Amino acid sequence: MRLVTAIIKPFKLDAVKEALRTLGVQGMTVSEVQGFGRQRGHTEVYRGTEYTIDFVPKIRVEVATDDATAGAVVQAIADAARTEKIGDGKVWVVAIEDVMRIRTGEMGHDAL
Amino acid sequence: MRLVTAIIKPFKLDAVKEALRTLGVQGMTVSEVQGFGRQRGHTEVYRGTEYTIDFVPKIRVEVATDDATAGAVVQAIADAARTEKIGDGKVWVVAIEDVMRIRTGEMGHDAL
Amino acid sequence: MRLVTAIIKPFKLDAVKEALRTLGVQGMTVSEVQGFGRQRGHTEVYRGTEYTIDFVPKIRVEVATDDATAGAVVQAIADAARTEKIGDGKVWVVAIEDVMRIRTGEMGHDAL
Amino acid sequence: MDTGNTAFVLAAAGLVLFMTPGLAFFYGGMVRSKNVLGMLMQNFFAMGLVSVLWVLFVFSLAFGKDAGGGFVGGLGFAGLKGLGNVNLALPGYSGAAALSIPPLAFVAFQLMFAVITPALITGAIADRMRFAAYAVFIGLWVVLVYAPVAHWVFSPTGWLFKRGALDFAGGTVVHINAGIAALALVIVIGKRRGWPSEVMPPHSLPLTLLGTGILWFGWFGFNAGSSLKADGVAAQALINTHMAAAAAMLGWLIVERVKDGHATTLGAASGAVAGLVAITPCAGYVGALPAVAIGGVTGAACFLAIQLKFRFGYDDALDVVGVHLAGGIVGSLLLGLFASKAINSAGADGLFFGGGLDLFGKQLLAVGATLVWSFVISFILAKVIDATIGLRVPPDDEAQGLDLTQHAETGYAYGDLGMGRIGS
Amino acid sequence: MDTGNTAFVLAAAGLVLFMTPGLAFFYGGMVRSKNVLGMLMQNFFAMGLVSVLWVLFVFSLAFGKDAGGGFVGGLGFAGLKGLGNVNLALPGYSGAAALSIPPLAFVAFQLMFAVITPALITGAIADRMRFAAYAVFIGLWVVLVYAPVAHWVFSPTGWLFKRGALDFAGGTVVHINAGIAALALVIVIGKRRGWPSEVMPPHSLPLTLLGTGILWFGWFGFNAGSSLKADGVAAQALINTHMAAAAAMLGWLIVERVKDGHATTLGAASGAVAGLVAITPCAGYVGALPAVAIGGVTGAACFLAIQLKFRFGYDDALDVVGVHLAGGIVGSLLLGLFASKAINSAGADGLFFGGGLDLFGKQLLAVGATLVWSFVISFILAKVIDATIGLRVPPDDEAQGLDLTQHAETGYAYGDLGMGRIGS
Amino acid sequence: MDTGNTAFVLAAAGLVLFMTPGLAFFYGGMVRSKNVLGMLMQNFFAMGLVSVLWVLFVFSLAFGKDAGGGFVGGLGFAGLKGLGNVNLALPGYSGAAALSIPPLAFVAFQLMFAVITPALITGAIADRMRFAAYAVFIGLWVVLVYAPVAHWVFSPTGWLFKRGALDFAGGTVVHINAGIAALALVIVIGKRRGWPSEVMPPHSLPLTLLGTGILWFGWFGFNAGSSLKADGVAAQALINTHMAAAAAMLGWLIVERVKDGHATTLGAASGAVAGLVAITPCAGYVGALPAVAIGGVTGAACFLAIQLKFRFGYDDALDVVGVHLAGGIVGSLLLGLFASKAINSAGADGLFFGGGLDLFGKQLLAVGATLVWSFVISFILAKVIDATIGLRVPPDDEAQGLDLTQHAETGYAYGDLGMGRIGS
Ligand SMILES: Nc1ncnc2c1ncn2[C@@H]1O[C@H](COP(=O)(O)OP(=O)(O)O)[C@@H](O)[C@H]1O
Ligand SMILES: Nc1ncnc2c1ncn2[C@@H]1O[C@H](COP(=O)(O)OP(=O)(O)O)[C@@H](O)[C@H]1O
Ligand SMILES: Nc1ncnc2c1ncn2[C@@H]1O[C@H](COP(=O)(O)OP(=O)(O)O)[C@@H](O)[C@H]1O
Repeated sequence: MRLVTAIIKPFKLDAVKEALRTLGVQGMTVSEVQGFGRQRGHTEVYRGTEYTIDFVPKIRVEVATDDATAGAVVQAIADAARTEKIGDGKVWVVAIEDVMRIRTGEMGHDAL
Repeated sequence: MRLVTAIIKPFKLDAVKEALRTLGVQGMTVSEVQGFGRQRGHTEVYRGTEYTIDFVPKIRVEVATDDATAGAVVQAIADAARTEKIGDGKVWVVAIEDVMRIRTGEMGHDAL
Repeated sequence: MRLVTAIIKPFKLDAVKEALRTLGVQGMTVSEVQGFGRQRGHTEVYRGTEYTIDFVPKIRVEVATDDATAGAVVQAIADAARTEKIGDGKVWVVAIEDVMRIRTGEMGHDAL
Repeated sequence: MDTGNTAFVLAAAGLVLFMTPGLAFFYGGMVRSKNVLGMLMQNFFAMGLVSVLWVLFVFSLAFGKDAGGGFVGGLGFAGLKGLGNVNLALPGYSGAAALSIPPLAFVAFQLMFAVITPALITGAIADRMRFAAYAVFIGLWVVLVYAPVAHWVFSPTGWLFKRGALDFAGGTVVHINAGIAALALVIVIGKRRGWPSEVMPPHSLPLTLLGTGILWFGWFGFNAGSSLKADGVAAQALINTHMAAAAAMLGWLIVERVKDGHATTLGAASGAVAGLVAITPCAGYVGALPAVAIGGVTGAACFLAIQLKFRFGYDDALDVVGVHLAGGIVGSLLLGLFASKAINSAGADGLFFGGGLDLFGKQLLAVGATLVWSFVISFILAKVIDATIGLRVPPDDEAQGLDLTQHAETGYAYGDLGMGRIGS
Repeated sequence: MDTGNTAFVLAAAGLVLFMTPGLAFFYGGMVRSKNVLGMLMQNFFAMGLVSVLWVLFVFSLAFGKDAGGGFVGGLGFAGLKGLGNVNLALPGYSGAAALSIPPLAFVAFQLMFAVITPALITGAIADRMRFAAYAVFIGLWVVLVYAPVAHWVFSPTGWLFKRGALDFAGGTVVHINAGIAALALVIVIGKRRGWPSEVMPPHSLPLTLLGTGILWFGWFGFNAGSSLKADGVAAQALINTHMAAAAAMLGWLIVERVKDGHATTLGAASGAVAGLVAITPCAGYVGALPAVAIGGVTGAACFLAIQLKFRFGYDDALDVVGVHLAGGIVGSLLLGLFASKAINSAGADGLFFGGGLDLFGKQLLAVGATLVWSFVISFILAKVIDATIGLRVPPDDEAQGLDLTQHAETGYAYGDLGMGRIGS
Repeated sequence: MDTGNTAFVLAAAGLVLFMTPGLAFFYGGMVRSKNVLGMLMQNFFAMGLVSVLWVLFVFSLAFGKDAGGGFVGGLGFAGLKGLGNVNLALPGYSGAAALSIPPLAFVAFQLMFAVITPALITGAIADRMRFAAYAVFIGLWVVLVYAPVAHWVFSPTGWLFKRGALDFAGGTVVHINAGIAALALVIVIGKRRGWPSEVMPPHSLPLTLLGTGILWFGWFGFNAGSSLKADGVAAQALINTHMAAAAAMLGWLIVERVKDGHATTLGAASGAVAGLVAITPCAGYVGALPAVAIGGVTGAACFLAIQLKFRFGYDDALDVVGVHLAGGIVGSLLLGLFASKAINSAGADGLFFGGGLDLFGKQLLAVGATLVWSFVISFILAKVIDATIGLRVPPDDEAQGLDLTQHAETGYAYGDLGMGRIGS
């Protein structure tokens, strides 16, 4: 099994979600993160003092999936999240030894 | 070493924490996430416009552990988090090459 | 490729970020988490009722990196985050099969 | 008509109106964020429903021509009939008690009291009551409980007023009345799931402190305005109100610091409100130093009173019983000791000012009568509504929170997760 | 000079001033958190810019000696010249209408109306207007639109006033005026990116309810203060204001509950404000039961009116058109039915009180004149500013939010991520 | 007794009371979220402690029969003895200056000034002061600093008053007094850890803007109420107060925009408050256009003044020195130029109105005397408390925040992490 993790731009979440849905992915977990990278942050000014914020709000999307579909998942996410502007983010894949669905105790493929 | 990651229902966090404690787990890291899956979200209405929210608040629990105890950790989390209602969540296990305790620089088992 | 994940004290984030920068790391992803471990939490009192909070605010730092630099990244983070007080946190390393830069579709090293 | 008094009472009416949102924030900050809208809604809704009922006929029940026995007013003023005439004298408000303001100013001022009194109850039943059941309950409650008790005590033709029981601005009518009704309601509706073992911390103490500030500010209108004149009594009432709040804050914080080791902001807020409650019946009848004493005693007493719910196992979520019932009783009875005709000739002398126990006895009677009537009717109302509509939300709804389940809204959306879709 | 009336009007001026921050929070809570400061800033800035213009010459345009035809005042009072003299009689305020307050009290009271009127527009153009363009727009708007319309309707020397059109506190001058200007502006500036397909939920309904509470409270000063005396009319206006808000809240919630299945807190807030809008022109001219009727009708009507933007595709972001324009028209016209000289001899009798359609016709004229003038000038202003400075922020700035791009600030920083560095 | 004036002063007292919560939110929004309760608590606590001390004996020190030399009042009014008598004339308030309100109304109004003045200091020592040390400091400070200075300047029997120094509502007594005390305290307590290198952004600008709105609203009571009559001077003071705030907002924003490229909401709020500070001593003595000038100058001046702390390295966390001290001095001295007897016959003519430098000299004296006395005593107090109780929290507590370490509470709990257990 594989765990696909993607860091995307927040406003792309819906597009990514729909892309995964159409791919038949049944579930995913998302969270708010802050990214540092090529994309510049922004500056703020409070009473004359300038602050530079290097981090940019991003969304992390995690999808546990079969080895077989992992590649398709990566591709679907990337295609949906791409704006071709700096800061589109990353996708990486990690091997997972096993998954369990807590409710039923099912393991592996059936747990997804 | 193994990294056990669980996505659970928020109100189950205390039960899971206690279960892990009794198992002798010394530490864990938790965070707020949003889950998409079989469990339906909810709808909101603002001035006559209906919004559907597909995501459900969940908690991610991460435990770095020895290979030996990994199975027990998965089981303990699953048992504590189970309500047998849709949305109980997932647990997955990933191999980690090494862990360091920042304070001491200890590696591997001693770092936990 | 490797994914280095570190759990650090929030006020150490800037130091860690700078350390990674000097190491030539081009990007990272951070998020707010809550940690449970040897470091004690705190208690709160509301209208005479005492609550104990076992969790401590932490920051998770994630860096995808080459196998070659992974060790240096771990060391740099640990050195920058160390206060030698309980609660400094952990760093762990996981193998990642591949990384993609969403914007360009580049894979592996070029994606970082 | 006196323009100064009219300006004063109209401004006071505005201040008392502002107290209900203040109460909403005071309570709203104390609940968990999934229930904040449920709490705010219950309070704002009272401003809607109770106001309409008031002009339709509840004012008339409270201040209309006595229907007999000083128990309730007649329906002569239903729809505020005839009250537009600025020279009309309201029943009992004649001679020395004659009003120098337009009757509608009095109607508006009293209306705001009728709005906030049932709203006080919301703190006790937080996080678990069905909105529909709440709406029905307060609608019936203002008619069957608030109106008669207001008539007994506030109307010069009421039986307790005639007996000489004193209540300057609503210790019995407002605070004891709402506090004991809250107790009846929590007994019937039962505990929040997980109480008392589960942690239910306030989600926003700044919101609670905002409410406290608004309440303190508005209470000047509540108490000083009850003089119905911009005179020395009003000035005395205003400074007493402030001093009782201040002293009660200190009293609460001291006990808290001694017992728990910390002086908390929630304690400061709670103490101040307790002092405001206790001084309400006394405001225009006592001096400034007695006001400090009443406040100090109440602050400490209420801190102890809120612990009773654990002893007796009733889930008075935000301590309406501990603060409003306990504080209202303390204030109404201490008035029997501290009242002085030197401060207000229309008042009486309490035990410490040569009046013996006479006034104290009358105060006891007023407190007792209010407790019995309000508890019994409120309990019956709660039982009837529970048996019909049902008082309580289903367990799953309670777990998910009132905001989503009762109002299909969420209180806050700070994050970046734009997670919704239009349409269902 | 009457001290009671002076105290009343000065207090009312304070209450109306407080409404603009209230409006800022009412609107601010409804936008997404990335735009909250942009919204608050637009409102607070109106308190700065409009006030300065007012004393410099706008007051004079509105209430100065008529420059001819009852269309606009002259510049005699520029810089408030001579208004320090407490015995000065303002043009038209003589005889029965003579003021018993210092002219500066009147200037201050009216100033607050001039501040909040353009501020009302901010709700419609939320999330996309350049701050500089906004500043220029409202500056010109108070001069070219607000001042003349205020002169027509409020000044006893204005042509609509002379014709007998009634507007107690600003149904035409404030609400229709701002509402139709908002429509003109949204037509020119266009829709928010993503509207209506993208979800844009309120980021903090407690903030919106705070604004609602402040508005309700302040509106007592707005309407009752417009009597300029602490008298029976003021008392009537105050209770009417409250009753319309209460009834409109209920009206909105009932329709909402029937249509969508839930009574929402945003609905309660929106309904209350709609009622306050509708009663504004009527406050001192109708009785309490008509006020309830006006409120109830408006609450339901505005709930339906806000759906029109989807039909016609204009992005009135926070429903300024649906609430202020619609509510203002409903109120101004219903006054033609419900007005009664029995309530206020300075008023008139509407259709239901034996006055026939005469008043209704005058109300129609006032509404129509305001609609035309305000729409045309506002539309031209918007076009000119768009062609010069540019009304709208660039798409990327709109995506990032007004807080960062217009003001280099973020509204909230709750987290532990101390992510900044000093210096750039 | 005049009911209009009494209604006015009582309402003003309420408005000034409301300013302290307003100040709490203004400051509270600017600190990091881990310190928000610490800030709110310090301000609310002043409402408790200072009020009790005031009635016990501090009012008497400030306004009691002069104990000699116009330096301080005697203890004759301790416990407000005899002040219940509405016909009592307070020392010096006779003849033209005779009060037409109950003495207790005056006591209550002045009480609110005594509460907010030490509260102003909290902004400077934000995030690092022990709560116990704070409590002791302000308790002693109102006795040793506030009471005498109030006597000098406000009491007609005070030495500076007798010399003809003017301070309509507290430029010296309130703002310079608190501002210079804040400077003394920050010098003794030292910088926040990490200042100025570490980023410490405001955690909630909407909260700060809420405070700003409340302060602006309340300041009408502060300044107009200081006329103690609902008359033309009160009207002038009210409009001046508003104009100075408005103009200072614009002044600050313009300089900010030029220097930093953005007009910020925090700048709008800061500028408005600076203008309110500067107009405080002038409110009833100058015309509306001078008020605009005073505001505009102050807005720009204070923006520059807040940069001084970086030059000189004192950590005036939220710019109490830059806004209240600087603004207070600017206003008190500009009064020497802009005062005009044509506006207020009880005042004087400044340089620009034919009065020469006479008044300016008196203003300089009042400013100087206040600066010296307040700085010296405050500095000694701070040193003594530091040597005994200790002014400052331990470094770890400062890192964790005042909310948890001083009050065992957290400001906000929005998340889903129900992470606590009952009991320790
Ligand atoms: N080496 C890395 N490890 C983890 N996350 C990274 C890494 N590099 C970039 N990211 C994440 O990807 C986001 C986008 O990267 P960035 O360099 O800004 O643009 P791009 O992806 O277009 O090259 C960053 O904000 C960060 O969250
Ligand atoms: N394929 C997946 N990858 C990552 N997280 C998942 C996946 N499927 C489900 N989840 C997480 O598990 C949660 C519960 O899953 P759901 O399908 O709703 O119920 P159940 O676990 O009972 O089947 C989801 O909310 C989501 O957070
Ligand atoms: N086994 C574990 N798995 C995951 N996270 C852990 C584990 N142990 C500790 N942590 C994280 O590391 C943080 C610090 O650990 P703690 O035991 O408190 O101190 P130290 O790292 O100095 O031993 C914890 O707050 C938690 O977030």
